[in-house]
Amino acid sequence: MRDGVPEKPNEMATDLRWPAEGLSRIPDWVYTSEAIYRREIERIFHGFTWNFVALEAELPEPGSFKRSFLGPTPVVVTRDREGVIHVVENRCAHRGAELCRAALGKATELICPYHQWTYDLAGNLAAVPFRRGVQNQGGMPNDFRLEEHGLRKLKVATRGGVVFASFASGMESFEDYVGSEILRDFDATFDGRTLTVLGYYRNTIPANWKMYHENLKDPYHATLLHAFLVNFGLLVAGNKSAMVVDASGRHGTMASAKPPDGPNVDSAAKKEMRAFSANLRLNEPRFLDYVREFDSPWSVTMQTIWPNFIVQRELNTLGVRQIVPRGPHEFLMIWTMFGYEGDSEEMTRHRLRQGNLMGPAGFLGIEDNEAMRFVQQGMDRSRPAQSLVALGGREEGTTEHIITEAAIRSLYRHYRELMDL
Amino acid sequence: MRDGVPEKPNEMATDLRWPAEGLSRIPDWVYTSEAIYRREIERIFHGFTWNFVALEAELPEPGSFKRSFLGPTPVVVTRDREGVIHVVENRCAHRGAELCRAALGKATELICPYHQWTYDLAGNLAAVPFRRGVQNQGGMPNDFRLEEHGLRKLKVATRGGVVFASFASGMESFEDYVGSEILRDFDATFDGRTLTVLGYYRNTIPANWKMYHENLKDPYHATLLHAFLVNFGLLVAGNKSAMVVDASGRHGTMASAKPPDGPNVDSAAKKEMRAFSANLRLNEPRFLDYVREFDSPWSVTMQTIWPNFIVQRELNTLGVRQIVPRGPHEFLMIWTMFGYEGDSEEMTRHRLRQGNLMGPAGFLGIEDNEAMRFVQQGMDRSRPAQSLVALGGREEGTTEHIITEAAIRSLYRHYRELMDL
Amino acid sequence: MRDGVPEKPNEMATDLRWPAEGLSRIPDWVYTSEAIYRREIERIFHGFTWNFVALEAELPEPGSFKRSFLGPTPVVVTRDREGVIHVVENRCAHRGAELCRAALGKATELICPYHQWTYDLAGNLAAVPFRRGVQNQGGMPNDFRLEEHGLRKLKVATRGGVVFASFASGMESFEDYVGSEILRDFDATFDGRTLTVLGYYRNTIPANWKMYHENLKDPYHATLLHAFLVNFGLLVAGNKSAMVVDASGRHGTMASAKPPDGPNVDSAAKKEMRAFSANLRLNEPRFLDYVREFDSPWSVTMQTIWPNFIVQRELNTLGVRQIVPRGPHEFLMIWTMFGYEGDSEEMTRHRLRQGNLMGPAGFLGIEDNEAMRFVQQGMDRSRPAQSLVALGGREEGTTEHIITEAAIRSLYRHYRELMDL
Amino acid sequence: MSDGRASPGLRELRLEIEEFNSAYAAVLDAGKIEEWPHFFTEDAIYRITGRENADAGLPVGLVYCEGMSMLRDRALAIAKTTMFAPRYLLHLMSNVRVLSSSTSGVINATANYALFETLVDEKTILQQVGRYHDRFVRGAAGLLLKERICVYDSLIIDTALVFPV
Amino acid sequence: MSDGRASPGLRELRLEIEEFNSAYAAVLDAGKIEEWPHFFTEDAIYRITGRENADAGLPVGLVYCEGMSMLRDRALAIAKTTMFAPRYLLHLMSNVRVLSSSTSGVINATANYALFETLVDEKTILQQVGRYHDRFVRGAAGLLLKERICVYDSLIIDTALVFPV
Amino acid sequence: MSDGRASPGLRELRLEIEEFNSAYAAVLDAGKIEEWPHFFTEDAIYRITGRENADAGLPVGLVYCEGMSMLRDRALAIAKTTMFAPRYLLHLMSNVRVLSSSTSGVINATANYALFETLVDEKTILQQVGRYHDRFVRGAAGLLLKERICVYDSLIIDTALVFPV
Ligand code: FES
Ligand code: FES
Ligand code: FES
Ligand SMILES: [Fe+3]
Ligand SMILES: [Fe+3]
Ligand SMILES: [Fe+3]
Repeated sequence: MRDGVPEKPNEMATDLRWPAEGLSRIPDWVYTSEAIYRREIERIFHGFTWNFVALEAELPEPGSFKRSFLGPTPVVVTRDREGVIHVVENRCAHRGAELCRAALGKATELICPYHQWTYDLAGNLAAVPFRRGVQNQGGMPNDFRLEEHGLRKLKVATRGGVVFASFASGMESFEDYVGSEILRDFDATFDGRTLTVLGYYRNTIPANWKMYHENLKDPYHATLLHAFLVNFGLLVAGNKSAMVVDASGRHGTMASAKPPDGPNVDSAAKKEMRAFSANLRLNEPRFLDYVREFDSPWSVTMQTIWPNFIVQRELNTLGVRQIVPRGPHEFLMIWTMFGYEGDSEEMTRHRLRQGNLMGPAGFLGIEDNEAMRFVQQGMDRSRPAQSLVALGGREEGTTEHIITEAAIRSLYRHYRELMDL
Repeated sequence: MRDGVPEKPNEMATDLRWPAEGLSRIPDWVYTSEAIYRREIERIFHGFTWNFVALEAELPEPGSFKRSFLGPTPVVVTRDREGVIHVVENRCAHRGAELCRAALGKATELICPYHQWTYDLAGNLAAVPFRRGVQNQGGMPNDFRLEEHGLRKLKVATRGGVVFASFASGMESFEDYVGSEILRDFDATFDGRTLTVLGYYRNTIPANWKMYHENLKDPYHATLLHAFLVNFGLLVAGNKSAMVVDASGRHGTMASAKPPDGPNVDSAAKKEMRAFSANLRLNEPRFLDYVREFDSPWSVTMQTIWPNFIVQRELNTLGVRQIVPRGPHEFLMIWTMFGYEGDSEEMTRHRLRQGNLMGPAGFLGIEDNEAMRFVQQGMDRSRPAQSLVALGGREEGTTEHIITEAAIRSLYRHYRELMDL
Repeated sequence: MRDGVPEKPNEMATDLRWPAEGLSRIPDWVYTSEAIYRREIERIFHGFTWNFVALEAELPEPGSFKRSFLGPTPVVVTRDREGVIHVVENRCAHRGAELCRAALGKATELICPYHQWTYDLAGNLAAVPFRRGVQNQGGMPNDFRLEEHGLRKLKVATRGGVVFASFASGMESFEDYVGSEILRDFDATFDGRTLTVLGYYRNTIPANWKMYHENLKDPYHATLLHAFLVNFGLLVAGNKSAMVVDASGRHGTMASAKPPDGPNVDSAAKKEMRAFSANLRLNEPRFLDYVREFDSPWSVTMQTIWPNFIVQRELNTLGVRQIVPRGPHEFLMIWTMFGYEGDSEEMTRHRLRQGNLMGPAGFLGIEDNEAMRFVQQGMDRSRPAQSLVALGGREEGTTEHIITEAAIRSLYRHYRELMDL
Repeated sequence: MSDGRASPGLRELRLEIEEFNSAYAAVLDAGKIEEWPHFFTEDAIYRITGRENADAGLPVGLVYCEGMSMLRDRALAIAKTTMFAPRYLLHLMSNVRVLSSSTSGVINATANYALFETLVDEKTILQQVGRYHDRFVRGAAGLLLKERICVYDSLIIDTALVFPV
Repeated sequence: MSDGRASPGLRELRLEIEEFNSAYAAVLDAGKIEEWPHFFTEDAIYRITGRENADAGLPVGLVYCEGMSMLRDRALAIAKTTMFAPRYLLHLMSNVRVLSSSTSGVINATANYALFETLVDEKTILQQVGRYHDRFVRGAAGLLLKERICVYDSLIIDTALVFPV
Repeated sequence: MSDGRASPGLRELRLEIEEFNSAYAAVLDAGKIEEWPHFFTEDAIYRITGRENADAGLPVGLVYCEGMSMLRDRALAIAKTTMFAPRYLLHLMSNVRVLSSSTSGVINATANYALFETLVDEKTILQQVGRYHDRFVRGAAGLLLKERICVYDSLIIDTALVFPV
């Protein structure tokens, strides 16, 4: 982080009671309290959730492995000799070393550097050097069982080439977890074509991790914050769009259809949008073209799959994003941009050109990251207060219009239950 | 801060009981405890105090605004169309964004970048985009009242071109707050001439914010720490000087008169002051000249106006300093150096040349900042203890001599009452 | 530290109860808890322990002084006019400034920069400027006694040119504190020859300070982590070696004898050591030569003297290491490398060349520091757990073989008693 | 020489590139982003990518421009439409190396850079360190970039990288 | 060229200024502050100020010296009277640009710098990054500074800036 | 000149040393440690030590190599036997100064450097800043280091200094 976060006055005093107004208010302390953060790790990231950890394309062959995170917790994703994918905690069973240090790689086994305890790719302890000692001295006791000291194994689910993991046992299937509505748009992006990784972005955001979900459940901001979208006709209040929310309220799909015939901003809307300025023109508008390739009415879908996963289908530029929380005041974003096997070189370059929209240097990405930083600073440095979530009144769930905060209210209904708040 | 402050042993153990010796001792924990710091923010900075936020000269015209702080809390100071000055909290009423990002500027309204909620220069919410929704969908509920969702407004007081603010309602006047004695020297500096800003310095000091007050209520250090003053005859124990304290004990004026006929160090004093070395000579002594321009017997007055304001009148170099606390272990100092409208170019340059004495690179400023760092490190890293404030015995309040800590005792009498310690 | 340490989930929840398995397990929280750390400072570093602070060679003459630390607490080590060594806390009795700023130096007295209170080299307050005030005004009260306001003095013990200090009164002698077995190897290194300082290394390790002790009580790692030792025949499982533990369990000596006739790795051992690769050859093997100069059967002894001291006698390269804890997650290591008065220039260069093995850029030092970082990250970022200390079964105390964690168990038996855990 | 030390023949080019880079830095540090495209050829490639991508041959770019019109659009968007907090930027560039100068007139060169960012009321941070991988050609007015790939070591961007590097 | 790339004619000057700056850095990094005035003319102006002041045309200086005697007094005060903790300083300077060289013999130039400060028992910090705005003239022994304005981006000084930059 | 500004006669050498240092940095930043000894003479001395040691005349080195075989052994050990986490390194070098060039052909020079280190999933840190104190001689293929003493200000190493500087 930049400078140390100033102490939030009164925080300790706060009794963590939700405001009487209910879901139309969110108290600052959900974004600033260490106690709340720790409860989130236990009940959400380490609880009954499916968390994104990898794309199968990142594990192309037997022996491929990837360092990843589940919440803030380091894990390793592996593909074993039989091609089966495993997710294990990145912590040696001996003295606890975070043993896997490389971001990606190939190996026949996982070896801890400190004393070279060796695990197979499923996380089973395979060998302990000098287990029987030397010259009949030392070594592990006779009652020591390798099988009792493997790496901690997580549950794994995959769909469409995407790998999820959970610390919880008895998890429902990924499909039941996200529900059919979310699944439809998920499947439109992960439609069976093999994915090819185009590269990575990584960035921290000095804000609470939940704000990233809120930002993508807040269609209202898109038409106001993102002057680029407005001026170049990608999204205008009044265009066909929807904010889909699953039954549980935790997942979402922000969807919109690019108006076929360019910008079409009615004058009423114009005067609401300071961002709009009629005389801006791109030199290379074609980089915004939408090449139809998906079985979907939407040209853009941004999916938030609780708690750590985002699927970006922005026209033809595609990526998944992983949220790695680092305390209440900061999180890490890991972006994996991808295309499909069989993309022509021109199509790949089209995706890359369109990539200028997104990411920590993207025309839209810059603005969202900056806005979240501003909000966290407001929470951290102002006198304790609450934020207002009243757009669209008390409505919750899926909406077909964008001047609403219904999806944020749905998320917090779920959150409060989970967190006993 | 530089390296993380090591944990203070036993701190948690401390039961925050003041030493039996009373005001002749100050326990370490007033400088190191997070709990004490939070109480200070609530009871002092957010309590019944007038806090410096700006000079009117920084807001020259209608529409001028300045980012500022009240304690650690960001505020915006504005001048509206009618020229009235307002101070509002820098936090959007919608989702809480710290909306004003520029240090200084001009605007006709305050617009939050996230969703462009728009406030007038008095902080009233003027517009919410798509408040009525689009095509009769969404928007704010009918019972939403703009007037209930403005920026939080603070009380404002101005005198002599200096702007103060308070979160407390029912504040006494600034004049009553500081008292007539302090006001006299305040008015000598802010004597009705229009101020012209000459520039800014900013620096952090890795020390508790209260040390800055103590340093300026401690005339004893000046003649010992500041060899420059001693060697070049600006201040010598025995010169005419005073340490003025207001009735409440919280404000102060450290005053001294430059001996007309250069250094005049009696031999008794000399041997007490290791700093003194007879053979140092400046090449350009004129930069220390004092051009009489103030209705005051003093050539130097340093005023500490509780809790966040210092007025520096050091010969002809003038500045105000704002204390922005950042936790118990660090604070930010913001210096605004100024002159007066109508100063000749030579007079301005004289003020600038004399500026070499003060600020984070000033001959005196370096020494005070270093000394405060040393003291905080002592508090943070030594075994828990207390400091000794026994110079001048039990005397408190105003003194005409400088070998005393009376003003520090007066401050802590006030502080202990306020803080229930 | 690098990035802020992510919050350890559940830590606050932890009830600090030791695992039922006893000494064969160590819970994460001894390495991560702030509360445990504070208790360590009070009971261990500030308690009944002898702590390394200096070598006499660093204080060659009357007036020599050295800035040092006892645990995290800054102290000053001085040699007075009579040549007597004193250790005082580095905190002025007046306002608490950390007064001594230079790492090493010469002085006739200790002067605090803030108000120039002056202490003799034994820490007695010698002078307070203007103690009697000026012109009969101010100054210290009449009942002020210099002798009541000196620097806090510590107990001092020296042996073989090594200086130790303690905050505790009524300490047993250093000899009784370490015991005869540890003393034997200590005396083999500090054998009466005068030490000559060859230079310093300093480094932080982002790990809990106790891991440094564990690393040097863990002979098992040496033959597995340190491929250099193995490949170039300095240490191989099966060589003559011992892990000596004193009666209290807190001190240790890891000792080994370099096989006279180079590497001699039995094929059984080879297959256990992945590090071993038969075909590596040094261009300059002579830098590993062992020149016999010590009255000891061992060519290498690494001594851990609780709580902050390590003596390195690695062949002919010699050094002492001081541990300075900085919270649970980081400590500072200060290395003082030395030789003996009368060393030939060639012998000095031999020591310096062999120095490539140790220190933060040493072939072995790099590996230990990295390994400790990995372990702390495991503790900090994984789900709460415990580490396994089962090598050698339940055996404790001195062992003649290296495939054991007996010495670590001995240390934690002592630690749990001391800490009431 | 095998370790790629420049022959004296390339020294003049190296000095010219240093001057080019200093002018380039001055334009960016002054926030004159709309002048930034002037340093490139019509068909220029500009890309900023992490060392992990460069090492793995992955084509993605934080910023990915093909040709002058995309460079201009990037400048336009940042200058006219993008919301971000005010900031100061400062570049330090050093260790320019000319790797080759072909008869075709294409000059391959690299340079190391550090980018420092300062936000209002915050301390200066090191936003990134990296290396330019450049291909220059000579235009009427001097050198122009036919390709600049900015490969940064600092894989974790702090919040946002607003301006080109 | 409009973007101010130096003409080859100015290259020699640029190289000479680099050598000047390296000598200047060496003197400051060695703490030889009493030699520091040697780099200036008798009537030299030396000022250190934040970019916020420079941009707003505000004249204040953290350090503000008019002429050799004030430079000497600054050196004297720091060397002989000022109390501060011991520290190491190290400058990195780069991107020297010669903006103009007038017939009157005044050379306008800039350079970027980073100043690193290390206190006893503490980690090295970036004390500031900034840019020199210089006016050189040629003296008997080579270049001399007629004016050096140090404009720093790092508006927030950490504790104190003890030595000139 | 007393303040040690280089005479123009030494300029060519300075430029040559800059190219040498850039090639040296490129090899280390690419992790090609086994090529690193190529920059030295057979009898070269290489040492990395803190400024506290250098100032006090203490001979110790974090790395201490006498002659090519010890340079090769250092490279071998780091490349083949030492365990450490993967990392990126990047050097910025500047302010090269040629102090003297003797008839015997030994060139004394210095340069300032900053070394930035980036670990997987962590922010870039400043591992150290320091100064090279060099003695060059001219070999068949150009300059070679007869001695390089790396004196660092950043006395507190963060964890480990794995590669030479
Ligand atoms: S910590 Fe992993 S093998 Fe010992
Ligand atoms: S947060 Fe300010 S408008 Fe929404
Ligand atoms: S604090 Fe040491 S003399 Fe006052
Ligand atoms: Fe957005
Ligand atoms: Fe002072
Ligand atoms: Fe080891």
